[in-house]
Amino acid sequence: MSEHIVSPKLYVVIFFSLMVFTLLTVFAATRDFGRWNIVIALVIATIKASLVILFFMHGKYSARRTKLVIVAGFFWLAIMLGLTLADYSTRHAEPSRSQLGNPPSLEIRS
Amino acid sequence: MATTELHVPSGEKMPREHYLNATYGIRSWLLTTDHKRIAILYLISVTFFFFVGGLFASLIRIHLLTPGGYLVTPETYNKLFTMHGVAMIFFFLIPSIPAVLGNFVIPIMIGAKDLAFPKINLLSWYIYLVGGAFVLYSFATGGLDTGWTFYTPLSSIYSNSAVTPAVIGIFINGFSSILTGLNFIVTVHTMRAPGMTWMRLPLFVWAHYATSIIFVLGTPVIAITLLLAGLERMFHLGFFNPAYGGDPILFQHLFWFYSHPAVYIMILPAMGVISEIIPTFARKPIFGYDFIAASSIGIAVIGFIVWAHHMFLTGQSTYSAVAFSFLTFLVAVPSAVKVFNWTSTLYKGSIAFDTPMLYGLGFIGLFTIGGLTGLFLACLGLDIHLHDTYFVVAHFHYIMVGGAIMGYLGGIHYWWPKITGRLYPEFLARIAAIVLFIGFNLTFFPQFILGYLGMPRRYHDYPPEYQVLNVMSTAGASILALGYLLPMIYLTWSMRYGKVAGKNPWPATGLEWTTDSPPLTENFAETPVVDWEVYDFEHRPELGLRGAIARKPLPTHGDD
Amino acid sequence: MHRTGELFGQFQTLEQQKETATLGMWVFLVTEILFFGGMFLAYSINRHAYSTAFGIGGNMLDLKLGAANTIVLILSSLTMAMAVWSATTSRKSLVTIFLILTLILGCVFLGVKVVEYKQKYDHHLIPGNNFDISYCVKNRSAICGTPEELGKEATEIEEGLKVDPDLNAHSQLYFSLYFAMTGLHALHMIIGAGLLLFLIAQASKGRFDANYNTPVENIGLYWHFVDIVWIYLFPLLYLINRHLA
Amino acid sequence: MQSQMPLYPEQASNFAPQVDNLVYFMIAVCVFFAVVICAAVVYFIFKYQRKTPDEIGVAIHGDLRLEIAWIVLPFPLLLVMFGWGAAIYVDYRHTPTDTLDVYVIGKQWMWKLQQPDGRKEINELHVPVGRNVRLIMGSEDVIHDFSVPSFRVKMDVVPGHYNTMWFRPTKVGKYHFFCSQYCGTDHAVMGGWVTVMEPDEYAKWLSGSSGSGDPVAIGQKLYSELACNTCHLPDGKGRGPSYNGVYLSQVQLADGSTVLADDNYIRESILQPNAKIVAGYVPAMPSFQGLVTEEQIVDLTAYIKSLKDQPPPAKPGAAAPATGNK
Repeated sequence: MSEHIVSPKLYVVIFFSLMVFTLLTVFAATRDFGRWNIVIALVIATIKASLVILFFMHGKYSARRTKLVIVAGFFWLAIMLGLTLADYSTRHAEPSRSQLGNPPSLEIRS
Repeated sequence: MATTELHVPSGEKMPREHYLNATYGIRSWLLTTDHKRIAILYLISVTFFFFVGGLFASLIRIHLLTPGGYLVTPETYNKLFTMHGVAMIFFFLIPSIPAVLGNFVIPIMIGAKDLAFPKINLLSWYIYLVGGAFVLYSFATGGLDTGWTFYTPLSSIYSNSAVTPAVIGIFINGFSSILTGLNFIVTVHTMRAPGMTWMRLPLFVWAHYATSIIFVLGTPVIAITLLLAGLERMFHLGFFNPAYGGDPILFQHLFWFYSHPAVYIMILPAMGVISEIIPTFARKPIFGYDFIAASSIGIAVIGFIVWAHHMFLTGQSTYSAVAFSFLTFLVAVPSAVKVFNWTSTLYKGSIAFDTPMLYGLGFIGLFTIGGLTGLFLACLGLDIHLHDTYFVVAHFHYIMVGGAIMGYLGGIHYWWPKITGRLYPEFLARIAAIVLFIGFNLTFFPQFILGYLGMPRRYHDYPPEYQVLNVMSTAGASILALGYLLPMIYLTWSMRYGKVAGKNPWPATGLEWTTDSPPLTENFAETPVVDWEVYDFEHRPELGLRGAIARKPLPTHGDD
Repeated sequence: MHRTGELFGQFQTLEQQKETATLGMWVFLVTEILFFGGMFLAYSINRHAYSTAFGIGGNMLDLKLGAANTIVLILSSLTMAMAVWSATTSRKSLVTIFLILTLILGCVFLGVKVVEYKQKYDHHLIPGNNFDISYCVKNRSAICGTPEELGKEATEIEEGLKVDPDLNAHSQLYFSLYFAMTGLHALHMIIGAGLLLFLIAQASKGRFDANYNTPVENIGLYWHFVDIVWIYLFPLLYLINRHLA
Repeated sequence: MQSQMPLYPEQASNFAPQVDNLVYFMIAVCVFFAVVICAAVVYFIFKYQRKTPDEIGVAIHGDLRLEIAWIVLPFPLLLVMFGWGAAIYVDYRHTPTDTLDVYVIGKQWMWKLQQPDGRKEINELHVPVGRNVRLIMGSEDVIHDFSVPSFRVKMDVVPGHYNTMWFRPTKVGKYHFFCSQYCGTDHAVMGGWVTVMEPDEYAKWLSGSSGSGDPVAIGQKLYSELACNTCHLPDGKGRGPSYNGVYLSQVQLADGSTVLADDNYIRESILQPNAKIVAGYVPAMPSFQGLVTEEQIVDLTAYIKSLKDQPPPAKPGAAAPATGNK
């Protein structure tokens, strides 16, 4: 396995871009984009994380096998988040407590 | 039954030096980094937990003889089934085949001197012990009555039993699984001998590779889930607590994200064992090698996207339930592929009925029943009726006991000559295998009917109309218990008095059978080179079988 | 197993050994992704359900400290990357210096975290019997912030209660997640600091060079991973819906 | 119940025949596959038994056509199973609009139910035959599950939100219902009976007089029907004190005072259980105000009176477990 040596200059460039994205996300937080707030914050975080993985962690230069391992990790995370959120976001068919109201006097004292 | 005596030459002698006599003393065992010795340490510890869990199981079955349930109080009964589940699942079934048999044979099978990280392997065992100690502490100080599923808020708020140490114990034990899985994955990738290409890997190794994927990707989730439930209990934080607006169903999502794949952690290695046993005792290459290997990976991957089928009646969304039911039916496909291929392997074989083969054939039957009844539970309309009844209990015991434990015992018998260098008494061993098969079916088949009749699980007391079936089940359990004691006795006996086995008593084709029994600490005197295809008897004249022809030299470079 | 120089007995070559260690580390980091993933899931579901309470909870965190910590941690990632670079280019003394810098930055991060936790304790934001989301609004002491800030907080809570009468309960959910997530992250930092101490001791003996640097590289991977977790925690806990005030 | 061993429970709701038909289909398919596999295994192992110790089998490495066949061919069967099951489930999860709504509250370890007109029941459910019934279910503490095997229905009862289920009883009779989700100590006795009645009987029951009979016997029946027996164990080791020998005795209270256990005290203890707490116990009992009629209080009192001469337990309340009661 041939080792790839990244130059310190690139590291510094990456560091400063991370700083820029940090400021950007803090700035974005002071504005209201409605439902896009979460999306913007997460997209910026994902860009930052990708920079760290690709350059600081040498993901860009590592073997195909290592890349597969990294992708698998995030893929499985996506399975867990995605399928669970799919359940929660399609539950509207069930009546909620507010729709039904409390049963008149079934409260059990204790 | 045909007498096809093993053709072990009677003059076999134990090798002069092997891993068991390389060093002596308690330190040489407790500080060993030899995967074979660590496997023995695991063997002893999982056997201990098996008997702890088995003791609880016997008490449960005796208690259920009569509807009133007079043997123990409800609290005690609840503790018994919880502790039975925790001991058996987390401390026996999950580590059994991977940590004992996998640890012992995988490095030898791929021609390595050891696993990639021998010290981490030893560390896994110690982590397992520490986790086990916490759980035993919980059992001893008040027990545990939450069910092995630890559903919140019962476990996090309402239970009065020793939940905290149990949760800590299982959390710790999780890291043992993770490290074992990590070790296997890396070992299979980087430690294969020259010529041991991916397509020459024994199916046992493929099965463990798939299992390790689950170890690595699933176990951290159960760790964090139980940690959150523990924090909720210890520090009044709230994650699933309805009083704070939390959702107890979220716990179930997280729990089953691991615990459903965990079922495959138990069954995949057993399938791997069966895939070794059947070609050996049918003396022919396994039918559809690549399909069996791919189906292992397929089961591991699809197994991760079916978990919410445990939650069809919790108030899960209808859409989600339908999707998960469909995905669950998909898992049936790779499982069926395996069964069909094993069956086809028998066709035109040269079949012997040695003990491992009896377990192998028993496994096919029991796993078929277990797998097919899984379809009933995957089926949404039936699950409304069957969920949380004895049908479920019967189904998963067919998979975990009929499948995983049969596979484990089959594997123990199959590699016993390799592990100890000696043969066990064949006649007794066959009797034990048959007793187990009969006892098992008598114990668990009636439970399918009980479940369809509506008897809920985890009941210390039941309406009298269910008694007949419960009595049958208890009767079967007593036969089953006998079946488990027998191998304990004769295997222990054989370690000293058994006939010397020689390198390859069956004979079988794997790399592990080319080295001494028991092997050297380094496994091989010199690094082996693999120049034959997997499960190939035809081109292995060195096995001494009739009609074998010399093989053409094959390219030995790996394909990785 | 016998060990020949840096080569452990189970391996044939140093290259195989290094490849193995790196793969092992990455596989371990994947388990860590799933480990934190469980908490991220719990967070997502509950934020989805109680966005008002979570927004108000987020506003009670100190944005300045959070942002400062983000910068500190990213800087420590840079120094860690530089330590790895120094090792692979055999600049032995630089390795030690960069490792020490990384350790110092890590400790700064943890120190700031302690300050933040203390603040939460003073503001009665630790889940449990004493938890009261409007404690600071009710007791306007200097410890809680300027009157102006508290005024904003008061209107925010008032507005929040209109949408979500169970605000106090639901914000406990938020702070439970806050403490669990940042707490486990901090635990990883502490473990990382311990590993750094070990590396520094080795590096000061000049053990790491272009031939042998696997420990630096792997612990570096771990450190960067912990940084990535924070890169997600920061916006999720501190930033989202901050502007609602 | 039936004297011989039944193989399936009674079919007493609209879902029962649907579920049973599906199960017959599944059993047929599964038995077919199990028999084919087992027959093949048995045939092969006898046909191809090893003849000589050094014999080897015929090397057959596989057959792509076979593999594809057994992957593809069972697939339509799986789809039928899936679709059929999903159809029943979707029907079950979509409640019709014309239902009779019954509220169900699960509490460790009893069920409280309330008819649409406000009539309350404990561990009993009366429903008219032929009407669609919807159960709206919540939990006071942990997760429970309301399960009626003869109706082939069940649903978890989860704290924090309501789950609903529905069914249409089709046969008059009395059927078991169970708690099917493990919920702690007395999970197994947290059940009762669903009584399916002719509509006019149901109407009569709603306007209801409970018949006449021996008050002690009726009281004893109420003692178990209202689940008093889950806490007030005769040996005093439950969550509530024993009834044995309590009538007209001096009872030691938690605040140090004593009280004469007369009829009024018993009535008060049923309706306002937390007014006077017996020493050694925690206030855990729910009020039965509105759940029992005056007549039933009289019957219960008669039963407690009948236990006057039973020996009281030696150390009352020695082991009152402090359940995490909110």
